[in-house]
Formats: sequence, structure tokens, C-alpha cells
Amino acid sequence: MTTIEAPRTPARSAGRNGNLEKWAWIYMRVSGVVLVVLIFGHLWVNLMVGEGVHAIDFGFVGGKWADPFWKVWDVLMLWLALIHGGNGMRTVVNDYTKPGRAQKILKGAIFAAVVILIVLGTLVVFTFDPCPAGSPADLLPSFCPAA
Amino acid sequence: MSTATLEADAPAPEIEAPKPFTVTFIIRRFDPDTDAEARWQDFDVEMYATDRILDALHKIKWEQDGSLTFRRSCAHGVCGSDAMRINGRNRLACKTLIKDLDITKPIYIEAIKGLPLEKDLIVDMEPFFQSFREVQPFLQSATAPEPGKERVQSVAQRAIFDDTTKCILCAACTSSCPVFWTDGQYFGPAAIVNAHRFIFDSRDDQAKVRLDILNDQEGVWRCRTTFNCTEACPRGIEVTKAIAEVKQAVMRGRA
Amino acid sequence: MPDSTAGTLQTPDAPAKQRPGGTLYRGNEGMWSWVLHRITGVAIFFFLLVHILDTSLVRVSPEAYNAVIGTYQTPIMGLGEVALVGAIVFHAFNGLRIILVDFWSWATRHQKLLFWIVVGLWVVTMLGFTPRHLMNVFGH
Amino acid sequence: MSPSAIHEETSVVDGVHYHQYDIVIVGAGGAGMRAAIEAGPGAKTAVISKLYPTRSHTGAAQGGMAAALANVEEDSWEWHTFDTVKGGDYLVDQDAAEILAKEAIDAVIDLENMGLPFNRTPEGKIDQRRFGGHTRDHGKAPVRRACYAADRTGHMILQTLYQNCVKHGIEFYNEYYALDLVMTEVDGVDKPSGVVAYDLATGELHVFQAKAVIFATGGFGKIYKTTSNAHTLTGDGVGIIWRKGLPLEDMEFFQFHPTGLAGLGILLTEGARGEGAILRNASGERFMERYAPTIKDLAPRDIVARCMVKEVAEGRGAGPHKDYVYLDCTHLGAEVLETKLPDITEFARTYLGVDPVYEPVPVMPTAHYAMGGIPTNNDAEVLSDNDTVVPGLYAAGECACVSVHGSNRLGTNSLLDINVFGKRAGRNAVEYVKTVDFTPLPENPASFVTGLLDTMRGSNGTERVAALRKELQDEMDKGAQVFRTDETLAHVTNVIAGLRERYRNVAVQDKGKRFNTDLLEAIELGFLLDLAEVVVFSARNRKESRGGHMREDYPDRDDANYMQHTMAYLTGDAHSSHAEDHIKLDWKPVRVTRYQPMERKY
Ligand SMILES: Cc1cc2nc3c(=O)[nH]c(=O)nc-3n(C[C@H](O)[C@H](O)[C@H](O)COP(=O)(O)OP(=O)(O)OC[C@H]3O[C@@H](n4cnc5c(N)ncnc54)[C@H](O)[C@@H]3O)c2cc1C
Ligand code: HEM
Ligand code: SF4
Ligand code: F3S
Ligand code: FES
Repeated sequence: MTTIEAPRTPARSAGRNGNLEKWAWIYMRVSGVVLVVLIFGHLWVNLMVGEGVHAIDFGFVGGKWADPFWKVWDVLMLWLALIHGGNGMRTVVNDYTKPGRAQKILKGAIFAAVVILIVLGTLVVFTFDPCPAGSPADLLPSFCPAA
Repeated sequence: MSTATLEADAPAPEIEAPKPFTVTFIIRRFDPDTDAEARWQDFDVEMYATDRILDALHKIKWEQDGSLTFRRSCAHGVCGSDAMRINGRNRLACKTLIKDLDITKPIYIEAIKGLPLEKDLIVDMEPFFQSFREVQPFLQSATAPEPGKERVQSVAQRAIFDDTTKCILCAACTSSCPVFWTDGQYFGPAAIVNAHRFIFDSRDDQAKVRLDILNDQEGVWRCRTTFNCTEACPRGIEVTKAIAEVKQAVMRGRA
Repeated sequence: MPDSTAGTLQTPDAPAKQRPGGTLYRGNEGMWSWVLHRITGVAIFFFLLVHILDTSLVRVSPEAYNAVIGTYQTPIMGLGEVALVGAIVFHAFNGLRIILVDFWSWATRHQKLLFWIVVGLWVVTMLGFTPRHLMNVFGH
Repeated sequence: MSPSAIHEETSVVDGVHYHQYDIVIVGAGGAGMRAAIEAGPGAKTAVISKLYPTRSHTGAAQGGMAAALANVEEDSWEWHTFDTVKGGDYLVDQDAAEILAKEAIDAVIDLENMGLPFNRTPEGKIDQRRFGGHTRDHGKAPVRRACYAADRTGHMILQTLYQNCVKHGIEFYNEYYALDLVMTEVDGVDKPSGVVAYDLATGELHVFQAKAVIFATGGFGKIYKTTSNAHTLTGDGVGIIWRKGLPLEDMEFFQFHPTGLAGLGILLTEGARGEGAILRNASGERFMERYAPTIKDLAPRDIVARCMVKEVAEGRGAGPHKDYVYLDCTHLGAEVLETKLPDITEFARTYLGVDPVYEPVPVMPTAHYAMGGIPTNNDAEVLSDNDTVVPGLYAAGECACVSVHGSNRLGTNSLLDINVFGKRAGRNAVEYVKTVDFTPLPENPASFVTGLLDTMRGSNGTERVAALRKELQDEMDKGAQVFRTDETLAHVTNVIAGLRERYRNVAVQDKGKRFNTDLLEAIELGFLLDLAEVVVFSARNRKESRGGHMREDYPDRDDANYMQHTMAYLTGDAHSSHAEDHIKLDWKPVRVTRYQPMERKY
């Protein structure tokens, strides 16, 4: 007997994952609202003020991160957006794949990417030295002693 | 007076009878005994503007091809047998009139999506009813009413869940939901609608159990508010709104 | 192929149109906004991955960072940035629409209107952003 | 918790599947499921239905379910009994009517406790509305007796019953067509031993061995063209019983509901008139004032339907062909229509493009309800003659004739009937199966059905099912509808004989096994022809006018000769095309307890 267009997933997954879906859902909304502010602020400062995209260079970034305000802003944005996007990707994977190895691998990849990038990004922001020794002075922010 | 043969002595019609016109239907056929895959087949049918799609299917079955297979019963939109995709949207064949469609182009008819196709316009409804049954769609109350008396419920309490009592389990909503197509495991809007009907019934006190069931990975959170369900519902139930209310109730932890 | 000895090919029984997959579901605003929301979300996610990596180059050396960031300032990337900002703006506004629809029954009933408001705001925002940004990109 | 789709099966022999249940219920409408709720917890029960339960036509019922709850005004079950008897033009078995009216109260409360969302009074009790023929104090004035849920009472009943079947884990065999009842002779008594059903999905046959069988297969309105009944109401159950040689009672009495959408037959509930809607003829006159001065538009259905046909026949019909009258709801206001009559408001808008809020709706009588059917006693046990019970065989709902409806059913009494007698059937069956063993099945119990299906499928006939059915329905509408004469009935008799002849030569195009609805339509047509024949034959024999049976050639009620039930038997040559070769009619006395027949005036 041929049947086509069968549902992708044959049996309802046994385990329940507690309130995970609920909190994920709530998180998407809360982070979404905050991200609107953070991302629009980010885009405004980076692309709209002054010369826009042409102003961006090492000096520009260094100048921003010298200010703890922008450090917090960007780290917050980093965390919220990655987790938001990562969870969104998880939803997408859930929708288009059936439980099994492929799904596990995809979700694992998303999770790894999110964790690695959050760690990397956070480290970069907080361990960032705006005036690395031995760099050409014209590349550095204006407040560096070398500049 | 010979009323029994009324038609015979009805006065000759002065106004001209409406003329039928030819409408082309392109129907997605699938015969499990012979076809490996579904195929499209055209039929030309003489129709009147006030005819329903169901009339067209009947005309085809009765006059052209007896093997065309579909479900139907009541023919006026209350039994939920004949949900199908008409010009790419889920509709009841018995509630869709020719005059409401653009007949300059052929009308496409195919089975609803996301449930296993069995034959022509018939799909296997079992997974759909399974989800329905899983939300415990029946009144559960710990306290017994006074013997021989009804439980008291105010007009306002009754009104809260009125909308979702209208459901005829036609599956038009569930099979229009993009999330359901990709993942047949999602409970689907119809099951949530029927859970809503009891969650918000003041006489029931097992709302918590149903909310727990729907707090599942395949439960309410799966809904991405695409509104296809609301637009497909032949009973005019505000399905997405009902789902939103259930989401709120899950967050609150009670109805 | 059946052999057609007489040279006259028999018209196959097959119907005129072969589209076994079924028609595309004709959803309305709700469905298409979701499709766009999903596409933009996924796109932004992948951009974000790259964006964090390139920004991390500030930790390597100013030269490395500036070399990469320089590519952002080419005209082609400039157009790409317009697309990116377009995606983010849509995703953001529509995200707010989704949140309203979730929590406010008025919005649930008027989701279509809200969708067109999102589109309107998107157009306004992009009209504000695009000329200015392209001037910056091409002005140099 | 789920009533599993995995059914227990004892064996498969020669491709036929065998199952064993204490009780098998055929039909999952209101009556069948009410019986199942009673039977399921007490005995191993299966429900066989040709439709998914929630597709049954009980779901189409709109107006309400009668019970003298006296929630909004004074009422009593005695008054209800009287109305039922009088409404049925005294052909009602009065002890049965008493049971109906008395148990109505529990029946409604049961449903409410099961979760049915009735409309409520301001105090939170079940609200009640007026309905045709229901009066206070023996006909003094209309009374509010119909419990309702907007205009989808039947929908709510069907859903609630199904929900409770889910709760009790009742086993359903959905889309299984019962095609035969298997009877076995034990000690000289014919007893049911099983049911043979055709699984639509696979085309395979299933034999359900059972100690008790309950028939709840609904009506057969599809013998008519203009009808409020579903396409699937082809009277299979009644037909199966008939073919088994068991009698049918009062088949000539078919109810025509006054307010079907003109030309379509889709029902607009009497509840509309209960809420105050008015019937008007072309000149806008409220013509019912002339015919039933006391209760006017709320007179019983047979009377209103006749008056409407008369108005039209006498040239006072509305519309371009002067062939309908109007149901005027415009004075009720949008509020009442949207809250209490939302569905019918939508039907008028969808199917006729008429908005009841602003315009009167074109209506004409539509074939609605079979008063007759499988004769049963008050315990829902099927009878093989005037009083012999067939042990273990039950019937309830529209397919049965208790008879609580006599020659004309009162609105809201059928939803009541299915609940009261459905419950009785279920309960009595449970008691019965506790006392008996399985009756052995005969050898090859499915052979009759196998033969039937093979002949049908193998036929290379030329007659189209649809053409025969259409002719039957057209002719029934012309000759055996609201008004009948010997002449019209004789004509229909001949037509049916011709159709039966042609039916032998009927073609089935679909030769497949799976979901072969083409084959089933052919089989259903066989039942329709059988039943139409009995209806017409019985109608010709009753030379009087009573309730739903109006003979223009005998316009008066004739209690001296006809105050009795018709009993039709299949005898002689069952395969002959001529009714007189195989139908024998007999009479059965009416049980009168308190109400002597009086003239029926409203
Ligand atoms: C439009 C409409 C409105 C009505 N409104 C009212 C009202 O307001 N008040 C009132 O009291 N009454 C009303 N009635 C009458 C009442 O609804 C019906 O008489 C009653 O619901 C019949 O119920 P039932 O259970 O006997 O049959 P149904 O509900 O018709 O069920 C029949 C069942 O039998 C099954 N079946 C049939 N044949 C087979 C077979 N061969 N094998 C297996 N299964 C089979 C079907 O699948 C179905 O499940 C109305 C009727 C109609 C048509
Ligand atoms: C700018 C502010 C943002 C807002 C207001 C926002 C809002 C939302 C909301 C509400 C959802 C949930 C949609 C649903 O449940 O139906 C969502 C999904 C999603 N978001 Fe965002 N988001 C924003 C930014 C981002 C960013 C920066 C990314 C990328 C990293 C992103 C990626 C996604 C993805 C992949 C999804 C899943 C899409 C889907 O399931 O269809 N979003 N967003
Ligand atoms: S909610 Fe509407 S569309 Fe969905 S099953 Fe119920 S009636 Fe059909
Ligand atoms: S179509 Fe599906 S996504 Fe939600 S709004 Fe309806 S259930
Ligand atoms: S046939 Fe009953 S809903 Fe269409």
C-alpha cells in the first residue's frame, strides 16, 4: 500500500522537556523587545552617525569599547541575539527534520556555535586592549599613548 | 386542488431561468491500487452560480467518473466531512459556492495537506483524532452536582468558551497549519481549540492537566501565529485567539 | 517508451498538468509574514556568526581587523548591508507585531492591519536609511 | 487512555476478519453513542459506524431538546405527554410517551452533567425556549420547554456524547458499513448472533460476533429529493432489518419540516419561530393566524407544512414562480439572530444570499424525519410481530419506532428520543448479555454480503446509480410528499417497480477495493428502493389523513378504521419488483392510557 504525504514524524516523542518550550517562547519575546533597542542603537551609531560605515575601523571600535557603557551594550546584544537566534534556529530544525541523528547533529552544531561565539565575543570585549603595543599609531584610537 | 402534483400547474415562468456555464475542475487524483503518485485530472462540468463545489464533485462522480472519491454527508457545513483544498485554500466543499470563485480559470481541488493521503480527496483522519483525544476533551469535575440538577453556570461564564464549542472537527485548520505540514506531531489547532473549550469551562476542574499536556514540545508553543487556521475554519472560530488564550493560561498555570 | 510503430504517438492518458506535489497553499498576511520572519531570522543568524568572528579580529591586530572591515565598505557589500538592514528591520518590526498578537486580543483580531503597518514602517525606515547609507558607501 | 485504533481481533478466515463483543452497536449518532456510554462500562462493546461519529446527522439538529424542567415557567411532564400524544395525532403509544416525557428531565440533566454547554438563564440554569406543539396545561398557550444551545443543540449533543465515549474508552470501528445482521436459530427462536460490516478503507469484510446488537442507524430522508437529511441517511439499518424478514412499523408517516431553505431543503429550525419569527405569504399576510388561531406559527409541523403548501397552491406563494413562502425574522433584530440563531442566519446568507436580519427568507417544507421504522417495545427491544421480542436485538433513535411520535413528531422530541431510548437500549443490552452466552455464528456468516458485493462489483450493467436515485427522489417528492392521493401513490409505486427492475442492471464504475464509495452508493440505493417501496405501499393502504400522512382523497382522520399502527412484513418473492408480491400489511393496536382521541385543533 502506498501512502504519500505521511507526517514527517511517525510517533509523538515520548519525553517531555518540562517547561523548556514555555521559557524558550517567553525568552524569544523578552529578548526580542530588548534587542530592538540594542540593535537599532547599534545600527544607528555604526551606520547612520557621521560617515556611516566608512567610519568603522579599529580605531572606531577601540574608541567605543573604551567606554564601559558600550561594552555592556555590545555584550548584552551578543548574548541576547545569539541565544535568541540559536533558539530560533532550533525551532527551525525541529520543524524541518525528524528526530534522529541528523537532527541531533544540527542542534549540536547550533548549540556549539552559540556557546563558542558567546565565549569568544565576551572575551574579546572584556580582554580587548584598545592600544596594542607595536601597532601602527594611525590605526589606533586617538586616546592611545602611541597615537 | 391538486397540490400533490404541484409542479405541473405552476405558472409558466416569466423570468428567464438562469443558464448554466461550463467550469473546469482540475482535481488531484490518487488511486492507491494503481498510482505510485498523485496526478491531476481535468473535468468540465455544467454549473450554476449558486451551486457548491460539492455539487460539482457529485456531478463528476455521478455522471462522469464513478471512481472519484471524497467524503461528504450533511452538505451544509455542519458535519465536517469534506474539508479539502480548493484553489490552494482549505474549505468545505459544501460551503464553497461557485459564484465566490473565479471561474474564468480552472478550479483546483485536492486533499488537505499533512495527513496521509488514502485516495483522491480522502486522507487518513486517525492522527488528527488521536491528537484530539489526547487533550482529554471531556468534562472532568471533582464535585458532583446536586442529584437531578444541572450545574449552575452564569451566562457570562458560558460565553467565555462559546466560540470553541462550535468546532466540527473538520481538520481544515490543522491541515492548513504550516507547522503541522512539516511536523505531523504538533497537536494542531483543532486539538487546542477543543482543549480550550474545556479549560475555560467553569464546570471543569482539570484545566491544569490539559495545560500540562499542551505545555509539551508539540503543544501550544509550536504555534507560530500564521493564522491559516483562523482563515480556514468554516465555523468562523477565532482559532489563533483561542490558542493565544491557552498560551496565556499555560503561563499563568491556570485557566 | 512504448514503441509507436504507426508513427502516430498515442496521446497519453496522463492529464494535462503534472504537478504531483500539490498546489502551494495560498495563505494570507499571517502566513507570508511568518515565512519572511523565518527567512530573515535565519539570515540574520548566519550573518551574526560571521559578524562576531570578524569583529573578534580586533583581538588579533588592528591590521587584520581593518583589512576585513575594509571589505564591508566596498559598494557590493554596501548593497548587502542594505539587504541586511532590511532584513533586521523587518524581523524587528514583525517580531513586535507577533508579540502584540500574542498578548493583546485586539491585535489578534487585527493582525492583518498590523502586518501592513509593519510593511509601512519598514518602507519608511528603509527610505530613511538607504539613501544615507548608499551616499556613505558610494560617496567615497 | 485513548480508545485505541488497534482493535482486538479473534481470527481471519478466508479474508474475513472475526471479532467478538458482548454488545455491538450499529450507528454512532446520538442514539448509538448514548447507548454506548451506557453499555461500554458494563460489557465489552464495539460501535460500528459508516461515518466518523462526529459526522452523524444528529449534529445537524438545531432547535432543542424538550424536557419539562420548568426552569423558566411552570411546566410538567404530564403536559409534555399530552402534547406528544396530541402532536402525534393520537397514534402515539401513550405509555411510551409517558416514559419519554418523564425521563426527559433526567436525560437533559445527564447531558448537562456530561458537559453539554446549554444556554443559560440569568440565574445560571438551563434556558428553555418555545417550540411547535409544546403547550402549557393541555393546549392553553405555548410553553418554554425546549432546552437548547444556540441553534446547534444537536451539534452539542453529538460532541458531548462523543467526548464521553472518548472518556470511557469506547471502541469505535469508523467507516465500517454494516451490511447484514446475522441471525441464528436457537431452540426455534431466531436470535442475532452478529453483524457483517464492510471496512471502507480496505474493502475487507468483518464479522462481529455479539450477544446483543443495537441498531441506531438513523433515518432515510434520502428517499426524497428535497430533504434536510444528509447524503448518508439512506436507511441502511432499517433496510437490513427489513431484508431479515422483520416487520417495519408506520412507514407511511414521514415528517416534512415547514422551514427548509426554498429549493435546497437545508433546515431552518423551528426554534426561529420559537423565538418569534413569522411565516408570511406573498402579500405579507401572517397566514397561520387563519389556520391555527391559538398558537399560530407554532402549530405542529404537519399542520404548518400543509398550510404552506396550500398557500402556494392557491396562488399566494412568493417569488418569481410563486413557489415558496417567507420566514420573517427581521423584527427579531440582529442581536437575537446572532446569539440565539447564528447558524441558520449564516445558512441563509451562504446558500441563498439572503440576510435574515433585513429580509424574509424563502422557505418550503422539506423531508425531515421518519416517524416509522423498526418496531420496538418500551425497553428498545425489537419486535418480530405485534408483541414478540427478538431476544438480544435492540433499536433506538430515528431508525426505531417505539412509537412515541405516532403520526407526527413534535419538534425537540427526537433529540429526546435518542437520549431516552438510546440509554434504555444500552442499559437493557448490558443486563441481557449478563444472562446469556454467545450464540454460535452460522457457517460462512459473511456469505450473503460477499455475494452482494461480488455481484455489484462484477456487474457489467448499464444503469447509473445516480440516475435511478434521482428518479426515485423526484417521484417521491411529487407523489408521496406533504399531500398524497391514491393516484399519485399508485404512480410512484409503478415508478419504483420500474426502478427496481433497472436496479438489477446497475453499474459500478469503481472496481477498486479501497474507499470504494461508488460501490456503496449502489448498495445504499438498494436500501432506498426497498424503503421507498414500503413507505408508498403503507401510505396507499391508509385511507385517511392523520399527522404527517395527508391524503387529499381522504382528508379526514378515521379513528374507526385506522386508529392503529401499520405493520409491514416482507414475505413471498423478495426479489420481485412489484410491491404487492412481497409486502404484507397488518395492524397493531395503539396503546391508549389517559388521553382519548380528540379533534386536533390549535
Ligand atoms: C437538520 C435537522 C434538524 C433537526 N433538529 C432537531 C431538533 O431541533 N430537535 C430534535 O429533537 N430533533 C431534531 N432533528 C431530528 C434528530 O436530529 C434526528 O432524528 C436524530 O438526531 C437521529 O439520531 P440517530 O442517532 O437516530 O441517527 P443519526 O445521528 O443520523 O446517526 C446515524 C448513525 O448510524 C450510522 N449508520 C447508518 N448506516 C450505517 C451502516 N450501514 N453501517 C454502520 N453505521 C451506519 C451513521 O454513521 C451514524 O453514525 C433534526 C434532524 C435534522 C435532519
Ligand atoms: C531586532 C529585534 C528582534 C525581534 C523583535 C525579534 C523577535 C522575534 C520573535 C518574537 C520571534 C519568535 C517568532 C515566533 O515565535 O513565531 C523571533 C524568532 C526568530 N528570531 Fe528574532 N527577533 C529579533 C532579532 C533577531 C536576531 C538578531 C536574530 C538572529 C540572530 C533573530 C533570529 C530569529 C530566528 C532564527 C527566529 C526563529 C524564526 C522562526 O521560528 O520562524 N532575531 N524573533
Ligand atoms: S476549529 Fe474550525 S477548522 Fe478546526 S476542526 Fe474545528 S471547525 Fe474545523
Ligand atoms: S495555522 Fe498554525 S501556526 Fe498557529 S495560528 Fe494556526 S496553529
Ligand atoms: S458535507 Fe458536512 S460539512 Fe460538508
